[in-house]
Amino acid sequence: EPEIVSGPAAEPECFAPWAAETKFFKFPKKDGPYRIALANGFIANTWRIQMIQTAKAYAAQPDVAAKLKEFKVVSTGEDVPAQISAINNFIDSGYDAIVVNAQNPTAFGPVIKRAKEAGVVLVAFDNILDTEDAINVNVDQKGLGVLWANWLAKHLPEGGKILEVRGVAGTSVDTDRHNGIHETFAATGKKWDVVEVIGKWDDPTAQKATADAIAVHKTFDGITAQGGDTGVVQAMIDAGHPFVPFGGETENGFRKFCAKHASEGLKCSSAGTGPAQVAVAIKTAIAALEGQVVPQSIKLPLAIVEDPNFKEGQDYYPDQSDNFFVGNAFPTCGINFTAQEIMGQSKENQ
Amino acid sequence: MTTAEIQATSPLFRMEGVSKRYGGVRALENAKLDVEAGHIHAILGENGAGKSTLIKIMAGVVAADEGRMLLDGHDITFRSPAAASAAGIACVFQELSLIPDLSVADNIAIANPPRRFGLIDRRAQRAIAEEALARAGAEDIHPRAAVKDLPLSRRQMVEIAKALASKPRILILDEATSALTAGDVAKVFAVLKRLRSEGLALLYISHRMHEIAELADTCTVFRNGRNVASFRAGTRSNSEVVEMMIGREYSNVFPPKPQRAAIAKPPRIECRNLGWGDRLRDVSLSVAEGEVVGLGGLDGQGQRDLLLALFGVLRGTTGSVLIDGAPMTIASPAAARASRSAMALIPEDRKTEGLMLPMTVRENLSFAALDHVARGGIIDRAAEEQLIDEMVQLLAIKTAGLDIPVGALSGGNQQKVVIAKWLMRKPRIVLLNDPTRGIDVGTKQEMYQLLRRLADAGAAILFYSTDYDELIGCCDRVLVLYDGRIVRELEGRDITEHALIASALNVDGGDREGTAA
Amino acid sequence: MSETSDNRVSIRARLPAFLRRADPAVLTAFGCILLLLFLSSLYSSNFLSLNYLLQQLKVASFLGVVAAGVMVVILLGHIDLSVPWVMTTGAMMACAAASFGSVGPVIAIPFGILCGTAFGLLNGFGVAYLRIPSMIVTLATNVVAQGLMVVYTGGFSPQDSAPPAVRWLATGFVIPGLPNAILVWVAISAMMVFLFTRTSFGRAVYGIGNSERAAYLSGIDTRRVVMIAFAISGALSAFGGVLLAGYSSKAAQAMGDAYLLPAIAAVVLGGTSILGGRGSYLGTVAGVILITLLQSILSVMQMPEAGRQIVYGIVIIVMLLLYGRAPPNR
Amino acid sequence: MSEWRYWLNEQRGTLMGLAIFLLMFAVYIANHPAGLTANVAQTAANKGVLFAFVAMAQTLVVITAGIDLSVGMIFILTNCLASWIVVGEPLPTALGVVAVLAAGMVCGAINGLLVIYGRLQPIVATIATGAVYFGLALLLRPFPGGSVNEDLADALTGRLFGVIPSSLVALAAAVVLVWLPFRRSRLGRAAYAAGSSEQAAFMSGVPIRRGKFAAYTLAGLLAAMGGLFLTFFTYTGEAAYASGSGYTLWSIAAVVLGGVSLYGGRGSAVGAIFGAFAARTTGDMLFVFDVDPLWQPLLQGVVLMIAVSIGSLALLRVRNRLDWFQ
Ligand SMILES: Nc1ncnc2c1ncn2[C@@H]1O[C@H](COP(=O)(O)OP(=O)(O)OP(=O)(O)O)[C@@H](O)[C@H]1O
Ligand SMILES: Nc1ncnc2c1ncn2[C@@H]1O[C@H](COP(=O)(O)OP(=O)(O)OP(=O)(O)O)[C@@H](O)[C@H]1O
Ligand SMILES: [Mg+2]
Ligand SMILES: [Mg+2]
Repeated sequence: EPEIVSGPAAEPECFAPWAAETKFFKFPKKDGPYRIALANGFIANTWRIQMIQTAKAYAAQPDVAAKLKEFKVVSTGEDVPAQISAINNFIDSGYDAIVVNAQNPTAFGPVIKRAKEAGVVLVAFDNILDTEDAINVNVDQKGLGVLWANWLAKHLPEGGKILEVRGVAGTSVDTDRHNGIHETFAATGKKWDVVEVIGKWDDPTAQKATADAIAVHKTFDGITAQGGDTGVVQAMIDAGHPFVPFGGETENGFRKFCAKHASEGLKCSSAGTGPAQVAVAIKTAIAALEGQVVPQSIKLPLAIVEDPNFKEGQDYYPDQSDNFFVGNAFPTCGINFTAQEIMGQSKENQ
Repeated sequence: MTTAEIQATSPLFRMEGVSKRYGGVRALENAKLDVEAGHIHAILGENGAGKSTLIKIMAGVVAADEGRMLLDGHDITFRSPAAASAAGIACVFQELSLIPDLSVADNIAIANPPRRFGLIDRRAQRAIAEEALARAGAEDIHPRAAVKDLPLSRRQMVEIAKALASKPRILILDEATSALTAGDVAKVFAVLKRLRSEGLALLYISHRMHEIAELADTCTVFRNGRNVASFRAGTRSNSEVVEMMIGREYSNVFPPKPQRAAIAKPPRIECRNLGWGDRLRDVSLSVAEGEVVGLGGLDGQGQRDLLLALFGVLRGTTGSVLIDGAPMTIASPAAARASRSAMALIPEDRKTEGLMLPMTVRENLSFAALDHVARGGIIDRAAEEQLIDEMVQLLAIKTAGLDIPVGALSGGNQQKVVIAKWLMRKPRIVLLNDPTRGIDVGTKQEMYQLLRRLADAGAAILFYSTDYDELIGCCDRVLVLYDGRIVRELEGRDITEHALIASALNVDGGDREGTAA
Repeated sequence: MSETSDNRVSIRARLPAFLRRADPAVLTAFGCILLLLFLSSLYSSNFLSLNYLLQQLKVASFLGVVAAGVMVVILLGHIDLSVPWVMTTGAMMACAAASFGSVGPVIAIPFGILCGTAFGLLNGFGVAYLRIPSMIVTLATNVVAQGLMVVYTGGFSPQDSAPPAVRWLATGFVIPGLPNAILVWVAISAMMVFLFTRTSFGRAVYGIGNSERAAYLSGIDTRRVVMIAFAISGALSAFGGVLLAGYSSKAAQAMGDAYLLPAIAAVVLGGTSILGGRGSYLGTVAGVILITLLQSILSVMQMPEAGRQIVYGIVIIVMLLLYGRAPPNR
Repeated sequence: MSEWRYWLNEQRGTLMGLAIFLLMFAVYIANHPAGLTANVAQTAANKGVLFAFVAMAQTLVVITAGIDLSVGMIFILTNCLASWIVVGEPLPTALGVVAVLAAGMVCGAINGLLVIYGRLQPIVATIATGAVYFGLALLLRPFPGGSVNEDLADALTGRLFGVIPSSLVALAAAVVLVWLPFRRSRLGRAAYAAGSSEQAAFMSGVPIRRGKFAAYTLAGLLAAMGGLFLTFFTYTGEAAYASGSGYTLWSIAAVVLGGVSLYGGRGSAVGAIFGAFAARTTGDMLFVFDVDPLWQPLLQGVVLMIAVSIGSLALLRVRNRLDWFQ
């Protein structure tokens, strides 16, 4: 359906192509207002809840709302077939665009085919789709691993003993980040002794695993964790482990710790992509429907904050929840949600 | 009879030196048994004598520790009930072996269902079932009915039909008639006699002496797991046999009844126009303190429902219940138990309704009386211990200890535990739902005396039994039920077997109450 | 058809009295704990350090508190699948209550437990009064609790950092060197032992587990007992969640997910029959320690997740084959 | 009672499941923006069929008064396996399918052996084997990927004659080829008997062990069919723990909705299929009703709660309180 054109995209700073060879799409222009659906999978964690709140907030912004006839969100849980079916249903019900946070990158082949046939714009974000036929709003997961490993290598020029707290086994995000870390370490040519434990992106689990690892291995020279980082730091504090360089995610609680203990040696690199990326995905979908040129694969900037740049009220929020994901600004796209906007969004409903 | 005579010289089936121990309990010790074709062989013995164990070994349900079995003179061992069944041994077990969720037909053909193309042929199965039911004289049972929907007596008939359906050479009945009514018993007896004449070997276990007298050719008595004697039927008197069973003298089964003329005591429990769907209609009765009132009639005429209704188990009853003259609504056994007169119900099936088999004797005994020995929900162990000791003494419960599972006791002693657990509460209204089923004569005798002692101590007793002798021997009055209605009240000398049977069948004066109600 | 074989009897006869009385399952479970520690010490002697062991006990106490509740329900012959989100609810509600003005910190813990109790009562009502199989009511309750927590987190700008009292309860020290969480677990264990062995309620639980019909006909209000048992399970799940929140200094979505199957496995490894009516509390303690140690050791040994799952499964099977078998049929 | 009343009595659970499903599906379709088009039917069928296989598998075990908490993991394991071997030319594909089904049967058989010969309680035994099966799945697929013969996949998830979802046909084939013969066989009867009363079945000389073993093994087979379908539906394999345990737990809900007694001895896999479709429809309701996304999980919980409570209406008819206790 879409025409393959050459770049650049309509808003080149926001819709940055993933790589030099990335194709650009130009969909036939449709008249608004549009019906857009968000097919989410799992919902019961803070990231996803925040993402949905952001999506609603974005869709409610006056200039966006003017372009939308309907914005519908369905969360289908962990089950991939249920999510596929939801997308099928959206296609059959005549939605113009479907935004999806895919439970599994490789499972959507048939549905992508159907969307294409039906002329529905499919935009994937966060957990993207393994395809050239849908638009991906991409986070460089492997690049994140590379970034963390580089951060540690910078602070430990001679190598050292590293604790790596991994995510949920069997997922591509975990694998990509893990590979990024290890390839980068290997490239330094130094001696790295990496102890891997599984934290499942969950604070208590990560904390327990870290505490056990510290009890048995005594000390580490550096730590990298891809989720549950607040728990990891908590375990260090509980065990009296000296603060060491840390490459981790963007939880508010983690950044609070980073800011507080930086002087004691907790030198952090906190990077990731906040749930606000859903807004970029919606923006992309609208742009595509309006017939603008968009890249098939969009590279999202990482929200990176590194020691010593943690700023209160901007990079972290002392009185917000630890579980809150910071890094919700995509200035190039004109998207900047503050914590209050997202979490306090329905405060007036109380 | 010629075949039977020829085979009499070398028995069809023989057991020698068979022993079986359960932990420390010797269930069987060096037992022997000869089973002959064309004979009905009765096995007698008090509760726990090892009768059921013996036949379970024969049927391949339990493996013997030692000893041998011979079929047609050849050594044989059964690895499973299926093997025994294949060898032509069919058994009606004391604990019914029907599968509740399957239909009657499925159950009857369970061991070896007819098959077509490898799958069960339900048409053929149904034919088999209908034939077997007819043979057992239970045509009234629909082969498609689910077993769990049938009353106990019907289930026992199905069980018998199931045993017949396998066309056995040896048929074993372990207290197969204990839940049957007189009418069914007569039908079953006719069948058994016919089978005998067809050359089958039958083993018959029962605690009812008159049944044995009517049926048996040979009798073997067991006591404490050993054979005591084998003799031709009719060569010993009843009391001789009973003495062999219990190992002591036996007399005065029933305690004397008090003179009733003087009784003008107020009713302790009274019900007026009690109704429950079409199962109980307009039942009015009263039981005074010191009185033992029997419930008679064919099985399944509402006697059980009446007891359950009084005990607060049934929903949607109509009419009123008065206790000590005051109207009461009893909505649960807990309420019945807690009422001023401390009602107690000795349930029908001790295994599922009376006891928690894996729990210890101690825990079972005090289970219903915990509120008596607990303060604020916390058990006073000393008080508990004292109550338990009292009861064990009072009822002479035979047990290897208080901390063994109650399931390891013999049937009669289990029943004593059920009764003891209620006596602990010192009930003044006692409802008994056929409590002597499958209990040996010795224990029964103790039980009758106990009932009378309770009554003398001021309790009101309502006693349902399927055994007419008991009603005659124990009760001051008997109310006969038919189709959920009290059709006759017998008192004193009027309580005779003839009167009981006649009114049970509702042949005389059954319409006295009128049918227009 | 229970059958005690002769040689087992004679072996037991030779044991000292207190061991003879103990449940063989419990003894085996404790034996397995020692074996596990021995094997792990071959990998690193740090596994035997007091520090490591205390930490395991601390972490085990969260599971221990949850498993105590699950055990009550399992003894009834039921099961509680609502553990994960009732735990989460307890934790989140305790943290939420903490920010509720000046009374907040005082009512935080009771309020969390209260919310768990409410879900427990819902379960109990479904099981006891509506007579829905527990497996399914508690499953539905779990989904409902999850739904409520999602709504709460999304809609009410959640306060989810653990207040100091909760922190202290889980990680503070009344006795120097001994984390409070362990003391809490010991206290709850003492209460459970008392409940099971010395109260009418405990007897009723065992009785219902063996035969609810017989218990009912014995004049026990079995429905109330079942309902209370589920309420206890809900309360203890929530309390476990509160402790876990204290440990990780905050409450979070899905924090209870990792506790359901281990709690059931711990109870069963401790010799409690999943069919109800049989089991001793000490066994559950053994099971909890065993599971916690096993998980921790596999984690520290850096077994990949696949291997961990396989070893974990096989160890449970082997242990059950050692002592968790039903008696033979004949 | 006349014959059909007995028939009705026997089929009550199944009919109840059918009724619940029809009711929910009717509400769903009535509110669906597209109505009941071939596409919508196909989508609903594909999604339901996967789960129906798992629910059928659970039924077989539940009938024996057991429970299989590893079905979801067998489902995931066979999915991962299929994403390796159900590829290529027709012959290798066919061999792959056979191997996947065989693998499922082996998993089921292991459960059976542990429960029957190991005499372990099914709940815990299958919790443990579920962990093992998931570990194996992770070994096969450390991260999502793989492929499947797409012609076969499209054929089985597409439509016959343009209208009939072929997945439904496959499901019907499984019923006819696996379930009905099992139910009518001596072993199937033994499985029912053992579930209803193991003691009585033993004393009646029923081949309990073989019956139960067959039930567990066939449960593995059906779960593997589900796993195959998952592969056909998604073209890939993924060792997803959460989805494995989700299928396991929801399969229990499905069998209950389908009128299968968790106490064993009663119920039919056909009922469980309806139960599975009904359970799936609870999720679809969220699609057709305009519910705030954050309220969706709660709504689903409430719908499930109501659905499982429907059965307790029968309590109102109970006149003898002893009937409460089964
Ligand atoms: N499964 C068992 N476990 C332990 N002990 C048992 C078991 N079965 C029977 N016994 C014991 O074996 C002895 C013989 O029991 P059995 O059932 O054979 O007696 P019975 O003669 O049939 O008695 P009843 O007339 O009461 O049925 C009893 O003491 C009983 O307690
Ligand atoms: N569960 C059952 N128990 C007892 N009898 C049954 C049962 N089911 C069916 N029957 C009876 O067995 C006979 C065969 O019924 P069944 O339903 O098996 O027929 P069928 O061989 O499947 O043929 P069809 O289904 O074509 O009628 C009928 O007379 C029926 O009433
Ligand atoms: Mg007997
Ligand atoms: Mg038919």
